Amino acid sequence: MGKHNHLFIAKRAAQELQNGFYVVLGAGIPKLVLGHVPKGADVMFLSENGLLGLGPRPQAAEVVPDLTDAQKGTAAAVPGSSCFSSADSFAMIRGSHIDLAILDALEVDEKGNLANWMIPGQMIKGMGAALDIAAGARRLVIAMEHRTKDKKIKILRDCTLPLTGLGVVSRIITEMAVIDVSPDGLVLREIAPGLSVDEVSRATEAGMKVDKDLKIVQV
Amino acid sequence: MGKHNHLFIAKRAAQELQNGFYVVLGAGIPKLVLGHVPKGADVMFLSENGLLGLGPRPQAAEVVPDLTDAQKGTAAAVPGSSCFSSADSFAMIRGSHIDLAILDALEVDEKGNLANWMIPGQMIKGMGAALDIAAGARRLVIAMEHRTKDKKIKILRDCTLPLTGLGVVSRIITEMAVIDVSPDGLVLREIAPGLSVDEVSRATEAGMKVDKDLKIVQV
Amino acid sequence: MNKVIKDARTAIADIPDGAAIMIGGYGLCGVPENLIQALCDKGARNLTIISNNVGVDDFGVGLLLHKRQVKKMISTYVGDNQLFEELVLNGDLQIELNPQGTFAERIRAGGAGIGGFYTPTGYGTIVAENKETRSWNGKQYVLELALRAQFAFVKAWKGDRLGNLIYRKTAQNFNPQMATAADITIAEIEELVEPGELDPDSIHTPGIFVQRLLKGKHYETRIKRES
Amino acid sequence: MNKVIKDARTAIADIPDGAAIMIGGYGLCGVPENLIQALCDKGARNLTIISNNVGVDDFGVGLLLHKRQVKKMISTYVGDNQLFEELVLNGDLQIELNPQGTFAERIRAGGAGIGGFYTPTGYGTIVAENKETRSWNGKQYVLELALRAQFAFVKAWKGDRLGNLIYRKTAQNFNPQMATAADITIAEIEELVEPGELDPDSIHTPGIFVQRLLKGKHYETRIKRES
Repeated sequence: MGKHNHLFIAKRAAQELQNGFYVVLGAGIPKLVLGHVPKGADVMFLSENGLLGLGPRPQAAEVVPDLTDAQKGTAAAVPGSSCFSSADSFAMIRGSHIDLAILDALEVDEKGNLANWMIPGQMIKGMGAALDIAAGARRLVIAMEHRTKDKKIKILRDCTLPLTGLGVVSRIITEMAVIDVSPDGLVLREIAPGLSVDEVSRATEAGMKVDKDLKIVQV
Repeated sequence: MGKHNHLFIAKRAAQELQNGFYVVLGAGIPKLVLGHVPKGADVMFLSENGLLGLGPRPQAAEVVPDLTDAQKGTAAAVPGSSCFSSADSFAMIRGSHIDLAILDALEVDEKGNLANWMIPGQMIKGMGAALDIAAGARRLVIAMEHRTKDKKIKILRDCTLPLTGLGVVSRIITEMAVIDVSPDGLVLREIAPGLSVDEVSRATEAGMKVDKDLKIVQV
Repeated sequence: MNKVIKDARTAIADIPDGAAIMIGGYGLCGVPENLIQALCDKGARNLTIISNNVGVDDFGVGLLLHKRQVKKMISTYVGDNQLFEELVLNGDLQIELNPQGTFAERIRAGGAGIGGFYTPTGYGTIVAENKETRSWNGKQYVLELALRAQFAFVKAWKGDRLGNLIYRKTAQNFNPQMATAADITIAEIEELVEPGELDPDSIHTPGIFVQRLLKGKHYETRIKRES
Repeated sequence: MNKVIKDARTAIADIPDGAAIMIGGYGLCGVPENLIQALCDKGARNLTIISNNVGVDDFGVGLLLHKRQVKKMISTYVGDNQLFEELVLNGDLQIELNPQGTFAERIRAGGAGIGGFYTPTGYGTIVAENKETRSWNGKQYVLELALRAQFAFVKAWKGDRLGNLIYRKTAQNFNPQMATAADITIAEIEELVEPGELDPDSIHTPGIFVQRLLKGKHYETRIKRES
């Protein structure tokens, strides 16, 4: 079920890719987008460890020494890729050269605040690149499950966990819905097939306006 | 006479080169040092426009396209040279990776202050790299004529011209003398052949202690 | 992605009067000469030009001065151009001079999303006047701010249609950082190659920084001065 | 200049207890493994290690943790190492976590003579606590300071005796900036070439940044995880 949801979310998130975009994908569900890029989509993926032009996951036989992705696994590069230092990579990210970043989240709130790196009381793993990506991407889309595994609500009025970024999220894509963050709060744009607005609302703490052109998610 | 002095100063300045040194030479007299590097001296010259490993001036037949020095003339590179951006070049300079810089000067004072880029009332040419080099080199040596063409004194108690750097000069080499800047003021270390200490003092506004091991400049 | 534009005239067609433009090059080396010529031909005026030098009277940024298209220059060394001096003395041209390393670093900061930085360069000089200073570990620093522009003109040796660039020798100079610090970066190149032909480990400017790319019509090899 | 040292043991012989050491690498890629092993064998203690990750239990920085040689880590992501968690919970290891871009930029600043810089990263988060903030053009920035160390260990692919280095693919990561930000930079390489063999336009780390150089004994090609 989790895996099915993840694929659904990733496929919908892949629709966010526009021709000409430079894109960063975070760990977790966002990384799955790499396997669902629409045919002919003209986009370049940055792997923030220092590769512009990340390709689909390589077969074992194609593994290149010293070519890994940001999650430290084997990687492939497309023709026209380039490799560089971490300092140069984060100059791209911090300098607003990334058109779109897709990240997973622990919590998002109606002001576009994001929490995705730390749960007090649990062992700290470190923020890695999350804070830089949140601060630097021109557009930040969250691709996550609507609630936690034990059904705790993640889309809140105010984040309760330590923040990754302040007012940085533009859109939230879950297995239930596509929700935009607007200056007036959240707007429900798309709803998963078979769900009611009421069902989405009950799984969401923050209030949501419903788009008058509310659509069904197509993946 | 000027040219003879310049060669004398450059040859003495070349004795400042130590094995293993990375060195920047400013325009004017310092640049002449490149033609007087002691045989076997193991030094690398940075041309701050983006070349580490500047070699002696090339013959016309050896001119390489797109290889110029900081004074915008043709340049040659030694084996093991590297080329890079201005940002990287000044990271070397500002980051104290340069062991020795040799610059020309308009004025130097007993506190090691340097003025070498601007004369109020005259057309401003710009400071180029002078301020960065003055601030960043581990050791700054001035190679200049002792006085101006019209015999105005250049080694002062206090610089009168706009400064290039504050307390940055370690040593002054002229056609008359080699003078160190110490915490207690100037110290005369070497004197040109045939000159008296009195002659040097009269050409110098700042007071000077005379090194008890005062030497004759050998070039 | 295909960022190739047919010629310099087309590439600069939307540059308005009053634009701020970064122009690469050090002296006569690594200068985007085709783009400068096209901008002269177009005649956009009241420009702010951010370039290390002002060129000579008949080459480089000097051409734009000659046609009185420039309102303000931000440079580090302007001593090689006669006309420049006249224009400044007559009040027809404003000039802001930066130390060269500060100039390069301000542009890098502009491209890298850094708002400002503390540099030891210029401390205790007129360059630091009216700027904040502070010290760490007994060393004094001056606050300098990021520099950006609407357009950047850069000159590279080889490039591909994705905008990946490599430069040759000291023609690199300010070009790589300027490419990062403008809303629209236009690169002119000597040779257009296929994506994948440039070694990924040797690309100086990744394509992400380049919005438009053109092959220059011809390149003049000038040597400013036998040093 | 000849910076070649016969082996890793000799290259690190003067590293004292309590030293701060930058160690390149991202996960298991671009890790100076011979230098780390030599430091384990030597047994210097109370070290401050500045490295993006903490390695795994039996590779990379993890080896130093295993031998309890580390007093403090400055890192960005430490989630792959079991022992690390134990040491921190027992109070045997201090940890300072930086956002990865801030970490890279602090090291670059340390090497480039920049005292501090303003970054948008971390504004409004606990990372910005007790740090100065300010805004330009409506954007908020946090002041972060330069980071330096007494030693840096870097891993490159090819190098020459002058210390010029090139890296392969994503093994570059933090190595080039770390090479600039230490009093003594020690590089280990897979292949030693003659000066002039590396293309001057493709050298990632010019020799000026490297004080000692050695050819690594062997290199383990590990893949951390099939992604």
